[in-house]
Amino acid sequence: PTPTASADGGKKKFVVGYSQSNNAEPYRAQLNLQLQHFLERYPDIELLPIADAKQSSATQVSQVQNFITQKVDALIVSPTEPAPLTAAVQQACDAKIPVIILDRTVNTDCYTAFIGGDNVLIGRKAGEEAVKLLPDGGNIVELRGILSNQPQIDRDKGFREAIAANPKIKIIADREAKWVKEQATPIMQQWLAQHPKIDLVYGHNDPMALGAYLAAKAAGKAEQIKFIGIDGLAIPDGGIRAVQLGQLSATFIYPTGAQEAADTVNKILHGQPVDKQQVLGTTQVTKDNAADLYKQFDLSGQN
Amino acid sequence: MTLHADNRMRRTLSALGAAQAYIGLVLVLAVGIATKGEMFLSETNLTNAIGAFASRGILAVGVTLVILTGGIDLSVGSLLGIASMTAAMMLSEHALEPWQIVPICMAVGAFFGFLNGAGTAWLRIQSFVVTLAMLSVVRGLDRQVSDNVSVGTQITGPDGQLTPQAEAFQLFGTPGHNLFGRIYYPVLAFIVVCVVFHLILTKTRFGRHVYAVGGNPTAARLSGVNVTAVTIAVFTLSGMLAGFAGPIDAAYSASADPQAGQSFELDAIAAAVIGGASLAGGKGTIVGTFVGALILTLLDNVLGLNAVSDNWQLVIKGLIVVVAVVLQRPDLFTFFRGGSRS
Amino acid sequence: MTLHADNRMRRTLSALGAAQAYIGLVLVLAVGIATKGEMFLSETNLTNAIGAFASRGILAVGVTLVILTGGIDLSVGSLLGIASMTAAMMLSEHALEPWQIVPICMAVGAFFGFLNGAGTAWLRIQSFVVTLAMLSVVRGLDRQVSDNVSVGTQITGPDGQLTPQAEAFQLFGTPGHNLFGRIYYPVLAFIVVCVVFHLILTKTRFGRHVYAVGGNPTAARLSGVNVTAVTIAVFTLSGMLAGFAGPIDAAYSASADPQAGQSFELDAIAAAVIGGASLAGGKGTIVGTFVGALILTLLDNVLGLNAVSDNWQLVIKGLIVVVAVVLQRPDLFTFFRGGSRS
Amino acid sequence: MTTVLTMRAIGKSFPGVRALDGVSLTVGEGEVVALLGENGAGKSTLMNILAGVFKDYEGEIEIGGEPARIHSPKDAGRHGIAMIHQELNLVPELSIADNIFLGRERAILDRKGMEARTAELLRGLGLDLSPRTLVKQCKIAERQLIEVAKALSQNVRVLVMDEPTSALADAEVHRLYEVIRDLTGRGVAVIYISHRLEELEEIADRVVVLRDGRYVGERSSIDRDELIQMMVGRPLGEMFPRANGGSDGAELLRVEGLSVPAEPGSGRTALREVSLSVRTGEIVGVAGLMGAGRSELLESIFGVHRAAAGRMMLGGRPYRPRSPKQAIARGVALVAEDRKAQSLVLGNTIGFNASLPSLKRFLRFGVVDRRREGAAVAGQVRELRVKAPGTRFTVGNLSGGNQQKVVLAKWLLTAPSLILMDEPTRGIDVGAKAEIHALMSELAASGKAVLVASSELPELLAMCDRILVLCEGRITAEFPRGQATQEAILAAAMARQQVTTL
Ligand SMILES: Nc1ncnc2c1ncn2[C@@H]1O[C@H](COP(=O)(O)OP(=O)(O)OP(=O)(O)O)[C@@H](O)[C@H]1O
Ligand SMILES: Nc1ncnc2c1ncn2[C@@H]1O[C@H](COP(=O)(O)OP(=O)(O)OP(=O)(O)O)[C@@H](O)[C@H]1O
Ligand SMILES: [Mg+2]
Ligand SMILES: [Mg+2]
Repeated sequence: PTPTASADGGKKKFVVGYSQSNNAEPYRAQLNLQLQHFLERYPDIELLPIADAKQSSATQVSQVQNFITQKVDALIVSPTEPAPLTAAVQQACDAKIPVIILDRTVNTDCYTAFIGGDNVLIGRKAGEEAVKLLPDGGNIVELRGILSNQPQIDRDKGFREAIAANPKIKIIADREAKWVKEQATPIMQQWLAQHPKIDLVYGHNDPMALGAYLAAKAAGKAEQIKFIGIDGLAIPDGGIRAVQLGQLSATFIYPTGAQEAADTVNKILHGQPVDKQQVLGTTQVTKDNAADLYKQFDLSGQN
Repeated sequence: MTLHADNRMRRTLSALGAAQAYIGLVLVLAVGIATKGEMFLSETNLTNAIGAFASRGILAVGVTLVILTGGIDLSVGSLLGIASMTAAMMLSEHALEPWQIVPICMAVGAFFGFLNGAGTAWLRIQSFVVTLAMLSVVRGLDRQVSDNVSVGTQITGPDGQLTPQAEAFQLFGTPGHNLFGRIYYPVLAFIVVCVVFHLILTKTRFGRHVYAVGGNPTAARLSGVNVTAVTIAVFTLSGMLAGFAGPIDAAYSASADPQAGQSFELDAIAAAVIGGASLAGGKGTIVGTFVGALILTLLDNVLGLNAVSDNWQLVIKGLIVVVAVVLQRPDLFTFFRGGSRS
Repeated sequence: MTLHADNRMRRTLSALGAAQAYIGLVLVLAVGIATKGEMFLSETNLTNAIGAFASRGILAVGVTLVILTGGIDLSVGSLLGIASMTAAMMLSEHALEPWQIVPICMAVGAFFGFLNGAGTAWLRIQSFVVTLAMLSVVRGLDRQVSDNVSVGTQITGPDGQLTPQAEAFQLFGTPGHNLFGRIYYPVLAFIVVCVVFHLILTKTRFGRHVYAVGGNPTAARLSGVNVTAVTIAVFTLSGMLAGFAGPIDAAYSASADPQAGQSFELDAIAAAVIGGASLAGGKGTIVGTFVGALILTLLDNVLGLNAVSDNWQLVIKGLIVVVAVVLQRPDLFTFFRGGSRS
Repeated sequence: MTTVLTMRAIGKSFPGVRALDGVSLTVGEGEVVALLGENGAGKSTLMNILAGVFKDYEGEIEIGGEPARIHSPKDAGRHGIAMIHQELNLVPELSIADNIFLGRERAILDRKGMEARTAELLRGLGLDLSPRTLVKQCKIAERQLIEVAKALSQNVRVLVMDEPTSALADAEVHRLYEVIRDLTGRGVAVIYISHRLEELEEIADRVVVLRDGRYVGERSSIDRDELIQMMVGRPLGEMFPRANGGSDGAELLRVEGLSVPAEPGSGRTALREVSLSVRTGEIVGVAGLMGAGRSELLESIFGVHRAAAGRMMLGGRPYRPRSPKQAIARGVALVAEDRKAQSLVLGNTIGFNASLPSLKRFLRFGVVDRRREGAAVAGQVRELRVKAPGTRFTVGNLSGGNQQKVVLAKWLLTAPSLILMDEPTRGIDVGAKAEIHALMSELAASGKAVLVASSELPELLAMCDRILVLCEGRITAEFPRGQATQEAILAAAMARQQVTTL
């Protein structure tokens, strides 16, 4: 493709549209921030203001359609759910707009690149860490994300696979806390009242793990219990800091893929080949590497 | 001033008043045209914009009926959800034809709607409570039957191609699939629903009774209107329409998510209320609701096309809704002449 | 029957009727005790359960005021959100003392609440629309100021210890932090708010005016009630209470999330309505709202303690709410004796 | 004469109230039977049973000799019973035509037919309104006539009219008589409830008297004193007890050149350069036809409407009320025309309503002193003889007349110096009416000023020291006591001015 005229006139720029499923999740806010940051390296690419679908697939479909209408040069979509976005992505593809799918898949092959983490893998890593933390076995409680969300399903699946390694490890309770810290706290309070022995809390994201931590700390049991989260955001209120502070035993960085996305967009726009499937690994955050990782991913000073 | 002239003026004023009901919409359209011109006005864009809202628009029609009787229906989002799940399951597990799926979904919606009506009319619980409870109950059932897993509608046969049923089902609203290659079904369905219920409300006995029950239930009862039956009927119809919107939503998303329709009720009620329906009952029209729905969806569209940042979108959307409602007040002129307050 | 006996019977009946308002609560308590006994009744459990709902309970009190005047306030969740964000930012960026933070948050809430009231009373837009718009506007502002990132309240100084302000801030509701080692602030705050507003509604002229405005605004105005002022006041108070609840919510999760408070308005309205408030205005009490809030939160607690699956929780919760409301009807006996319908 | 309707041993109880006990009633073809009784005697309840308002009651009903089971308004309609209810029952947001045919429409509306028939009915009642006019735009009197039209539109055998004239002035009342005579001529039985005895003389063939929910007796010849004795169970003194008029008190209220614009669509009359004065100790009446602007005048003095021009003085000081609140603070009270819509919070108690404007009096440290409040309310309620089980009784369940007394109690508790009364005796029984008249006299005697608008000319003539006549928002005449006659007042009330402006 050739660059179209940009709003500030003069130099030609590529216009990129980006639809994010929900800006208000810290992880996604971080992804947005990073993407903006990494795209700044390419002066001939202009990122339109990020469209926030606010968790609504219908909104996101029309956002994608809007971008098609505006004839953007490339499209980045971070889908709310796989299926609903499929048709819209197909439409973009039919309109010959290259599409990069971030984080969650769609049910069509008609996209240019997928960049995302592997939630089953991350779940498995978390499970392995749990096995390591509980060598003599023990009782685990699991705080789930919204039950129908694919990451929830995958993070649960990988985790259960991994802890099967030690039959003395049992998940004694699990409930949906909808990814929300505030919902995790009372659930954990109830578990503490019901189960005299809880050895480890597995939260599908850091906020839920931290919500449980608050409850355990209040009950004076934070020391006996290990907490594992996922996401590892480099924000003051995020998981990396929580590991540093010893609140979480470990968290796993759910890669935003922002840097990869920026590079991929650039390559696509300049006609260079890209990998269609870019599955990203994860990094375990421990007390030892937390400070470094925080520095590495902290963007607060850069925007 | 002669009586004649007075009459003429009054008629002009009232025509103006009627046109004024659309000022909010005109405003949004004007901004859209001014900022994005052809792109905004293109058939594709408008179809996309209205299509995205169509299922909520259909809910809004049902909710309008309920609001007209002085009730409220918070369960429509959940009912849409379970209907969309029903549709997806009928398609994937029983390979039913689309024309078989729609009546089943409508029956499912109508059933729960009937329960809403029964709770309101027979148990005489405030409809807010009944339908809030129904919102929760139906969502729970929806999640239970689906096992918390979303069910896709793009069912492929052994040959790797979509089954004929799944192929046909796409016409219910999967973006890019049009009837006769041109007509986008959700938009058509929304418009047809509006027309049908507009006619029901304005031309039939039932319509008059709906207004009467909302405007003055005692008077309605004393005039021989079966208030209980009307109440149950509007909730059932609202549920039925939510059931009708279910397959559209499923086709639009090419899947039924156990969370589908969540908080749609707020959009639906907002469309009705922006269109002039009074939550006190007895006041409102389908035309108004249609206009309200258009305002909401086109506003989203215009802000999106203009790439307004989403945080500011929330702010601007809220402000414009208020402005639109103020401009649409029938008594705008007298109001700003500083008329007395009652 | 002699007049005497009749009187006595009537008194008994009315006492029974008053107790009956709590049947829903008694039911939930009974199930809790029957299934979980001591564990359910333990001070810790009850404190935890009520503490988790306290901020929504406080919203419910404000919403009750608004509902009593015949309005509705959908913005309280967003107002709580921005107040909690304000609290967290005041703490993290300006290191203000808790006792400075609370009035600031209340002022922020009251400001937006005032705008709600002004829109309702001066522009005479339905409060549903005004507050729905405010819900959107304030959420947008909240997200904008926070840059969509949650802000923690556990601020550490250079020594790695919590700052004195952050330490003190925890007393607002971080689990495990009690006043005088015993009293959990959110529960205390909720109860105090209930008592204060119960007294305001029952003992003061303003309280009477609130009921009058909701019961018949025209009659209220002709009786010398400043309907506009009362309307603005209730919305302002509701906003102020949401502002008051903000720091509690922030302390509870030790952080302010840009999404905090989302859909709390539904819980708050539900508490009021389950407690007997009528959305038509003029009917409802703070005691009722308190009972409604307890029903909601203890129900959650009982279901959770009994490890009911998440999906069935939704179903059962909906059903029990309906049952509770039916049992609490003041005219339950006459109703089931097949009394007249009005 | 064949009997059309028989009601036998009818009884009805409400929680705490035995409203009817063993009442029987028969009505013949083409007969007009009047029901008479004090407020709360059970007249409306009896008729509501006939109209199917209540599901349960004791006793039997026969129509045309056949037993009839009437448990819903539909049942009543099937038996050819139509009722004009005491409290107007129209749907404000619907048009006149829609209201008239409500409950009896065809499945698919026949708009044309409905509107044509409505226009015909309205014309028959002398109403110059389009059938498409929304009821909310109509005035009270118009609404009352619309109710009549609605009843007439049905194929009735028995027509019940519960105080159909309470908001009507003489001219309309006479039109209604014509309609009734026309109906009875065609064999329709009419049951007519009114507190205006002179109406009964004119229209009723027979009067049935109820007292405390029981049948007391009936008379075919109408002898007022006897009827009153039957109603109240004791002889009543003079009907209009105001001895001699005239007051030489100081001028309390002075209105000069008051003009108040009408809002389009509100159905209100504009006031044009109204001037008047009221002295302490004086009762001044305001007469006029329907829509003359009487209510508008009283409401404007009470600060409900904003004046465009003019000056007012109250107690020698300038008076520019911008709200009822300010008017009340200056010692003005308004007993409004429509008690249900304008005066009472129907869902609340007598006590709540009665003390609402005077709460300030009962404040102690910012808190309402319930004891003092309760005592004051109870005292006032007792003085006005409100028939209710207690002050915590819900106002909406009181009979109409007793509701009106609660309104009066409420204003008396504010200890006003100027009392504006808009149709103060509307729907009030003779006994209570006499009490209210006595009260007015007493108020005047105690140095208060009273400005009263009424559609009952005899009332004005007997009670007032002076009578002002309004026509189309202007004062067209003023008569001192003694010089006023019905004829003179009517002439002034119809003195339409040629519209020259604009
Ligand atoms: N719904 C109700 N609930 C309780 N009491 C009622 C109800 N309706 C009427 N009553 C009571 O029944 C009695 C008879 O009332 P009704 O309205 O029949 O009197 P009425 O003769 O029509 O009086 P009025 O001349 O004032 O209209 C009154 O004491 C009244 O308070
Ligand atoms: N907001 C309103 N909407 C509709 N009608 C109103 C409104 N306010 C007042 N009215 C009507 O306007 C009338 C005011 O009466 P107006 O002063 O014009 O005549 P009036 O001389 O008092 O006549 P009458 O009392 O016999 O009806 C009232 O009857 C009332 O029903
Ligand atoms: Mg009566
Ligand atoms: Mg009047």
